[in-house]
Amino acid sequence: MVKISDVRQEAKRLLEKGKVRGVVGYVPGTRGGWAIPYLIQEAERAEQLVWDPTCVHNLALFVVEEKKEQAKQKEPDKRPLAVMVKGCDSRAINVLLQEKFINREEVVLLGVSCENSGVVDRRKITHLLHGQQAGEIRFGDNGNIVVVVNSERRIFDPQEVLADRCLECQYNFPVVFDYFYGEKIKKTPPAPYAQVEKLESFSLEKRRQFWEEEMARCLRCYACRSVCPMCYCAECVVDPISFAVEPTTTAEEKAKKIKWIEKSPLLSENFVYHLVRAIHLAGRCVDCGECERVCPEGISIRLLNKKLEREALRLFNYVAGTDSQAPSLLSTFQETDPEDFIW
Amino acid sequence: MNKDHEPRIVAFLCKWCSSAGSDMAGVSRLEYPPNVIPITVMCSGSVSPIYILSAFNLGADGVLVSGCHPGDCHYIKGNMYARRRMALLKELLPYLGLEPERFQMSWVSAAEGVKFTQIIKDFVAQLKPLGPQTYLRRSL
Amino acid sequence: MRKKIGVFVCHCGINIAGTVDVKTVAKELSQYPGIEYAVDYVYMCSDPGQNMIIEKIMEKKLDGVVVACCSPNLHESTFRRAAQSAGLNPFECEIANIREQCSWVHKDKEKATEKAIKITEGVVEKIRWNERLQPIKVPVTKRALIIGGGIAGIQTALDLANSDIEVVLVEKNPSIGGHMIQLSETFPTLDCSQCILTPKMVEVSKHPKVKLYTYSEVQEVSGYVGNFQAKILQKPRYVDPDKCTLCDECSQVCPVVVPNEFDLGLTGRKAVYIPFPQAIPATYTLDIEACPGVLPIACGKCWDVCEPKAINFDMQPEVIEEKVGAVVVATGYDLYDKKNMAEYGYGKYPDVLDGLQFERLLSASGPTRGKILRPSDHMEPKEIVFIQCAGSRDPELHNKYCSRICCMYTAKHAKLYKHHVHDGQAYVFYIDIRAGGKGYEEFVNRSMEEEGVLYLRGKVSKVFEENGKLVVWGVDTLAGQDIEIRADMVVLAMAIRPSSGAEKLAKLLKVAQDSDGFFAEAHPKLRPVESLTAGVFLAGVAQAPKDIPDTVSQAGGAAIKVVSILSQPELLHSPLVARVNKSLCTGCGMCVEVCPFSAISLHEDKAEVNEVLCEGCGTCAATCLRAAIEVKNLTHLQIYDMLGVYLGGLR
Amino acid sequence: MKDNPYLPQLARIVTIKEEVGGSRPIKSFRMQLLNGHRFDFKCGQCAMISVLGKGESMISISSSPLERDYLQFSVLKMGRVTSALHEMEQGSIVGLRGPYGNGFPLEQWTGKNLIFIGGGIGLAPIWSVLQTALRQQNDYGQLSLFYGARTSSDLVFKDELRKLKDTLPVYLSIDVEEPGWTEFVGFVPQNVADKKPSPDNAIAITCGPPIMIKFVIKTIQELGFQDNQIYTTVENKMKCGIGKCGRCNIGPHYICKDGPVYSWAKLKTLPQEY
Amino acid sequence: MEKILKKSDLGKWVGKLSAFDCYAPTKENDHWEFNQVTYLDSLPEDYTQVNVPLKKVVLPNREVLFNFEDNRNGGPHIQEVLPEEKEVVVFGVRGCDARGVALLSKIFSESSPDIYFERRKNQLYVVGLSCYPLPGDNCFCLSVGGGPFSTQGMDILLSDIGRKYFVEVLTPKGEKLVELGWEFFAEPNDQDRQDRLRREKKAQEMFNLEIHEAEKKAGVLHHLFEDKIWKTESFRCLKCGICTYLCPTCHCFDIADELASPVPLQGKRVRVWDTCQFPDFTMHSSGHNPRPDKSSRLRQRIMHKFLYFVETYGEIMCTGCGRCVSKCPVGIDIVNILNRVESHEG
Ligand SMILES: Cc1cc2nc3c(=O)[nH]c(=O)nc-3n(C[C@H](O)[C@H](O)[C@H](O)COP(=O)(O)OP(=O)(O)OC[C@H]3O[C@@H](n4cnc5c(N)ncnc54)[C@H](O)[C@@H]3O)c2cc1C
Ligand SMILES: Cc1cc2nc3c(=O)[nH]c(=O)nc-3n(C[C@H](O)[C@H](O)[C@H](O)COP(=O)(O)OP(=O)(O)OC[C@H]3O[C@@H](n4cnc5c(N)ncnc54)[C@H](O)[C@@H]3O)c2cc1C
Ligand code: SF4
Ligand code: SF4
Ligand code: SF4
Ligand code: SF4
Ligand code: SF4
Ligand code: SF4
Repeated sequence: MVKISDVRQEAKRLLEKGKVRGVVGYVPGTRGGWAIPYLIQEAERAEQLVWDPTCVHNLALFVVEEKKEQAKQKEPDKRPLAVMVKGCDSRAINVLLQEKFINREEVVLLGVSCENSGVVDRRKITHLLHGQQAGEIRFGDNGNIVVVVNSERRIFDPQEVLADRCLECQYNFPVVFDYFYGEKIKKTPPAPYAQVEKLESFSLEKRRQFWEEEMARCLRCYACRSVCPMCYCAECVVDPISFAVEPTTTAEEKAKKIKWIEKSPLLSENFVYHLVRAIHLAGRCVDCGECERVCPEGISIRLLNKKLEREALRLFNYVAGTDSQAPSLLSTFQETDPEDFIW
Repeated sequence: MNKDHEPRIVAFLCKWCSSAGSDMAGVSRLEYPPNVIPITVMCSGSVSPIYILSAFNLGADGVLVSGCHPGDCHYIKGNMYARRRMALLKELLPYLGLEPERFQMSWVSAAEGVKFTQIIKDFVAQLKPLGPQTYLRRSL
Repeated sequence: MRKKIGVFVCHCGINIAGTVDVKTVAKELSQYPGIEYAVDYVYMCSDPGQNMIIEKIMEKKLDGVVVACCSPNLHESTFRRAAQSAGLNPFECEIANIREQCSWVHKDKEKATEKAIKITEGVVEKIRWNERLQPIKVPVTKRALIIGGGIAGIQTALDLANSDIEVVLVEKNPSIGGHMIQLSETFPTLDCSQCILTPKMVEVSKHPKVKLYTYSEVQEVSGYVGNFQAKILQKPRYVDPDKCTLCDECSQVCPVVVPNEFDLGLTGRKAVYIPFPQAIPATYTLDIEACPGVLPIACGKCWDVCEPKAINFDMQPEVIEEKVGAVVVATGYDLYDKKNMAEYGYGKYPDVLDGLQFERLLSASGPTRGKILRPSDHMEPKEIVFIQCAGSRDPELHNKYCSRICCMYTAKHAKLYKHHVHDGQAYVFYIDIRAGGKGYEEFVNRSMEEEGVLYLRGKVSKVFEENGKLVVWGVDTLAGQDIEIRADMVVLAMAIRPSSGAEKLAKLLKVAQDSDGFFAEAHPKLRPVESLTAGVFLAGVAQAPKDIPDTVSQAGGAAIKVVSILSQPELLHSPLVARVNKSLCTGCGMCVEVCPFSAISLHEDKAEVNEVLCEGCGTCAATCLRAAIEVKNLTHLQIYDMLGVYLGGLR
Repeated sequence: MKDNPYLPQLARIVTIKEEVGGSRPIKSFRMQLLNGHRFDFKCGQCAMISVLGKGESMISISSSPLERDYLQFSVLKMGRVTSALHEMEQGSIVGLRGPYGNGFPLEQWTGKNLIFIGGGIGLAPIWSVLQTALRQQNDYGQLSLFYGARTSSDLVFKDELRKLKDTLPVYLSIDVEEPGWTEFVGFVPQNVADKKPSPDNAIAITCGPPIMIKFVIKTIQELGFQDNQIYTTVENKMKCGIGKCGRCNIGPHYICKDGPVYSWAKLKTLPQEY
Repeated sequence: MEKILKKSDLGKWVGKLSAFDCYAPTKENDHWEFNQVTYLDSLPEDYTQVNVPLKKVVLPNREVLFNFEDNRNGGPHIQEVLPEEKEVVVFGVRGCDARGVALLSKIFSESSPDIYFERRKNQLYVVGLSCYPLPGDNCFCLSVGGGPFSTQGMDILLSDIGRKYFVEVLTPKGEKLVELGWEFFAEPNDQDRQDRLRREKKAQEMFNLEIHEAEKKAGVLHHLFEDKIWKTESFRCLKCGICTYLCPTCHCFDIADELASPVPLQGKRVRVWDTCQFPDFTMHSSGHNPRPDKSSRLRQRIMHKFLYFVETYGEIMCTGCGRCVSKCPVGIDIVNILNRVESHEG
């Protein structure tokens, strides 16, 4: 079991010694027992850190955000940032390292194990509790999840409450870290691509129908993109506006910015947006599931990324975020890559 | 479905092999349907997936990407990267319900005028029964 | 201001006009936004046609010209020249191919016309964004670096030096000469290898245009075609070549004996030695690895006896920097490590030799003064077995490729054996005989027919010693029977491997290797002596196994390629190269990884293109997730706008 | 049917004048509505110019409302719309809607000395006031103009400025020394500090890059100008022009309708978000 | 006017409204949305609120303003496109969403009326459903001038009082609807009135979230422009559009030209939702951005709702629906923030 007191102590020590400029971790949120991401900068606050199955957020995102923030500063604080990372967060960190967005020295990774379990899906819990508020949610034994409702302890089987991504996860403890808390019990999900395969088994017509229904709902609030640690580009290719304006950027350059898709949430544009995003995440998405979690319309974005994750594995034997030194999926090739689809 | 639909095809042809191969088809006075408009690029490796998605978005019924045979790439290995990228796209598009026939990749060398002709014929033939592509097409 | 574009539609006689209604094309285009002028004409490429373009450019002050005609491969340069003569940047002229890709392949006139209009409109959209580019000029250092002093390197050096180009020749061994100097007589003519090579070695060493660095290695190469900087590490020899008189006193007194590399361990040499008598440079070398120490106290006998005081224990490794415009890799080969062939008893039995060792036995200057004697007991072998393809053509266990020269030299070996041992019996195990070369087939046939060498088609499964004989077990697949030969000597035609260190060199030169480790040529057919990196060329076995005649031809080819670069006052490089939009680039390095020409590097977390190395393939552009890099004049926007016209404009 | 505030009227570009070349070009466009109607506006107001297919941009009207023949806009090439505008030719058709904004309270300024202080393209909104005041010179006291740009070629309305010198004091400046330049070298606020215009019965009207405005205000305050003697215009990103799209606000104010003209007395009470 | 409608008669009444497009909350996957229905036998009893609020009916995510084209001979041409003339009845609207539309009217119908909004609003009939017994976990309408039985912005309010609805007909539009099915409506008796009142009272007691003295926040916020709370709270903000896209009162939009064809030019000018939470929202072409960071954008959201709007219209621009609290992926909580700024006063 992760002893949160150990994490707190280390966080406190790092802050006291001034070794890090902050600790990104989870603290209790305002509404019920749901954790929120937080940047701790005062040592005393380290006591607030928590680690429980409501720590759903991929904190690698804040490494990205903080990096950009520091870049804007006149006198950037060069000290590293400490971050709590679970399995998927750490893989995201690996991709960031692989893509040289960050250097290893810029982060101190406080690795926490998902304890042979994972994080919960809020929708599932809400559903199971029939509208009652969960007071507290903890890791139980054998991967079970303990939910305290009105001071009554209820124990749930992981299958019932864990986020889908955790049920399909094979990296339930960090792959890169400086400190490690908890146990390394490797999970082997019985069917990591069950949902993808189910969709594949549908007829073309049915798949089309499925996706049309999904995509039609997209509001283009861009929460999926905003939450993704891999979507760190200064300016997304599908943005119609020039974000990355520098003093040297000419009017011509701004005028030439291509509108690959229109801003309107039309079905076709939503499709192209999500397709571009899926392709851009091929070999980079670490299946933290955040995009799907945050979508206010409950669109199955993960199913898209998961498909390409599976193809990367099946066709190219590539798994994202496991090796920060290897070339990226699409910046390398093998002589033996499949080509039976080519005429 | 409109079986008489004349599919609109965009073909990204690499300059050194496939575009030259299509020239060869011309020089040999081979005939193929006029449904295809070629865009000559330097290398199949320069064809970004977003070109293909965009072509569908702008109303293409089919998209062809054609490059040099493995080992013949003028730029050594551009076609190898293309092969990887396109393999993923080829998987992804039908997964979303776009007919797999709508996107095709081929290897055509500068000498293969006949092959190029055949590919276009086959491509058009396989697109015709599908009718117009409206799935990703922008309709304002 | 918006560009004023002119469109010139060619009839090409009836070649285009027969299928495409060129008048309609010109008319439609004349109404297309931004078109200043559009016209059709019977032969645009003719003088009057070109003159018309020139006149109209000047008259209408056009800043873009689209010629709708045949394939750009045919007349792009013609029309660009014409445009240029009218004061237009050549990149403001583009071709719309409405012949090969339209009129010649379609019959339906209406549809062909429609397609021709689209094609032309697309090119109009493209040219709107074309930039006026100037060729990139690259200054050239008129010197060449040749790495490897075998016959390949020597020949290239001589060809270049004789073309008045300065050459820096780097050889890692104490002497140049490579493997050829180890050979006895060479097929197919059986002339003495040393006799033909030594004069060349001398010539190269004396040539005023050649700077020779032996006992040296290339440590670092930076820059690009026309402008490489090489760092060469010269190892200390501890003997001053200028003072050394080759008196051999030092070697006489040296107490240390180590195996002699030149004789492949068949003899020994001292710690201070000369690799072979005709070595170039003609000097002794002190092998510091073998010498008990540079400290005179440790031994110092050689120093004591050296009259001209050529021995100098204080010599230090030296790094020399050379600027060159081109590089030739001629690093040759090593034999496949015989330890890999345990089944043939190599290493265990002294009388199992490899081909080069046998060459040394055959050589008049070799350890046995040209007599064929068994290393174990100095007896003349009466039964000798040659095994071809040892380690070649065996994709499962060894190398998948054919080493190409073994058939020939085995035939030579068997023949020479017979010349030496008239009553001996030679057997050759082979898979098949590959003797493609002028006079080669005849050479092998002679050895079979005239010399009575027994060729057995099949593989040898095992070689072992029994009662002082080497028992060879094999199969004769033609006769379909197992064979056992009790031989006195076994010679293995070991596979040819890229020389050790090839990988390191490839990395440092940023040139590719093929899957077998040989240096990869740019194109297997059309660019066999060029590497994938501009300005780096290949000669000899470094590129692939080959014999001396092929090596020498390739060396000559490499030399002329170098000359063709270095003879220019400056290199002109196409300006259609990649450009980075720094505000979008995140420095992920994916473009760096994919660029086939290593033209991109990261500086301060941003990609930077070396325009001289970039060939404009655009692989980077498709790889970059952020559209932060693209090739000039074929940008994403140009493609997008072309797509827009092809697909959007519903008429 | 009610007016549709989003529907532009079509207008023809009647003349185009290149004011500034180089990498930050400025052109002045004179336009007439196609339907022959007049476009009634006040000095300091702006209009949304549409280049169909590219979008809209809010541009100050730089001609005087008294000018009945045309509307003038002076536009710096900045991005998508303004680049497209710069590509247009005489006779091209654009869309116009507006006018938007509050405009300068000229009616309150009768009898006062008006000091115009502009920088770069910031002269455009002021120009309308200046032209109007010139035409009704009897209504006002002394007029004077301070104007500066980075280099002499970045100055707009060069010809007009030359003529203007005969009528009123014109103090030009450029940021760095240039051969042949005989007037002030330095930033606009420095020029103002150098010439020391009197605050007595005066109104200072300033527009230019935000940083310039900041220092101009500081400078003239030091010269004794009161907050309500200082007027400026602010520029925030705009889309609708009618206070609905939500982006141009400074606190509760929507610049497109409550601005863009502010007295410093008012502006300083608002959040500093512009 | 007060009426009684038996639940079993609802469907019959709706059947009479065939001239209208009828919308009602329907369940999609996990959440509720207003969707067009062809019949409506009952209103769901197990829903708190729809995901995308009623504003989407008056201010759709995409509104075509006009078509334009530039064909070769005729020159540019503009063709106004107004919303389809179609009257819409939305059933089951909660008080917060109805109030949302009412607040939007202040912006869109007052100075320079927005013809698109106006037309859609005029064609909209709001049949509300009071919130009993289920205020959501994050509801706080009571704090901001609304309530579970709020009628603002509604034409009719239905309140569940067991087997029948207590019907409050609030506007002539409401009367028109009732008129069309007058036979199904009865007069309420005292018991009905009491039932309704009792339930309203009970519903009010069930709220567990409130903003203390929300009306006084404007005064507090006035001094908090430079407060550090914006920075600490916005650290985790994703700068996505959820809080505002789903807010019944947020109305920001972008205007863009969309091309059907580049040559000949053909396209539409549209307006689409936009939000102050997007970094490009206020970014000038030059790259200068008056609200350059997440903290200034979070501040804008809170300030707009609880200060600026109050200054202009005297009302809070929040209806307490709680969507921004429950939908925020990182738990940014407007109630918590506002309750905390209280303590900053001293
Ligand atoms: C047993 C045997 C018999 C043969 N008989 C014949 C024959 O009869 N007729 C015939 O035509 N061919 C024959 N060949 C083939 C012949 O040896 C080759 O064709 C020829 O030697 C190729 O020359 P080269 O210069 O490419 O390579 P090499 O001779 O291998 O020369 C390469 C040189 O480069 C040097 N070098 C390597 N790496 C570096 C480095 N990193 N830096 C600096 N220097 C380096 C080496 O020290 C060497 O001096 C025979 C080959 C074998 C094995
Ligand atoms: C009140 C007011 C008066 C102005 N007067 C002038 C003038 O007289 N001359 C002049 O050259 N410029 C003026 N501007 C600035 C001008 O509006 C912008 O430079 C222009 O909108 C840039 O648009 P773009 O499409 O070329 O750039 P893009 O980068 O393509 O801009 C995209 C969109 O963002 C908005 N936008 C971007 N920057 C600004 C900005 N600075 N202000 C407002 N909206 C912006 C516009 O809606 C524009 O369409 C004024 C701005 C305002 C607010
Ligand atoms: S989060 Fe959901 S609604 Fe928002 S843009 Fe992404 S997919 Fe669309
Ligand atoms: S795409 Fe979604 S699942 Fe993948 S890394 Fe991004 S947020 Fe996580
Ligand atoms: S791939 Fe793109 S973002 Fe990455 S380093 Fe290259 S140019 Fe920069
Ligand atoms: S265009 Fe090709 S050669 Fe040039 S930098 Fe890009 S990948 Fe390298
Ligand atoms: S601010 Fe939040 S609680 Fe208030 S109306 Fe908007 S979404 Fe609902
Ligand atoms: S809070 Fe933001 S998005 Fe909502 S109305 Fe205000 S400015 Fe617009």
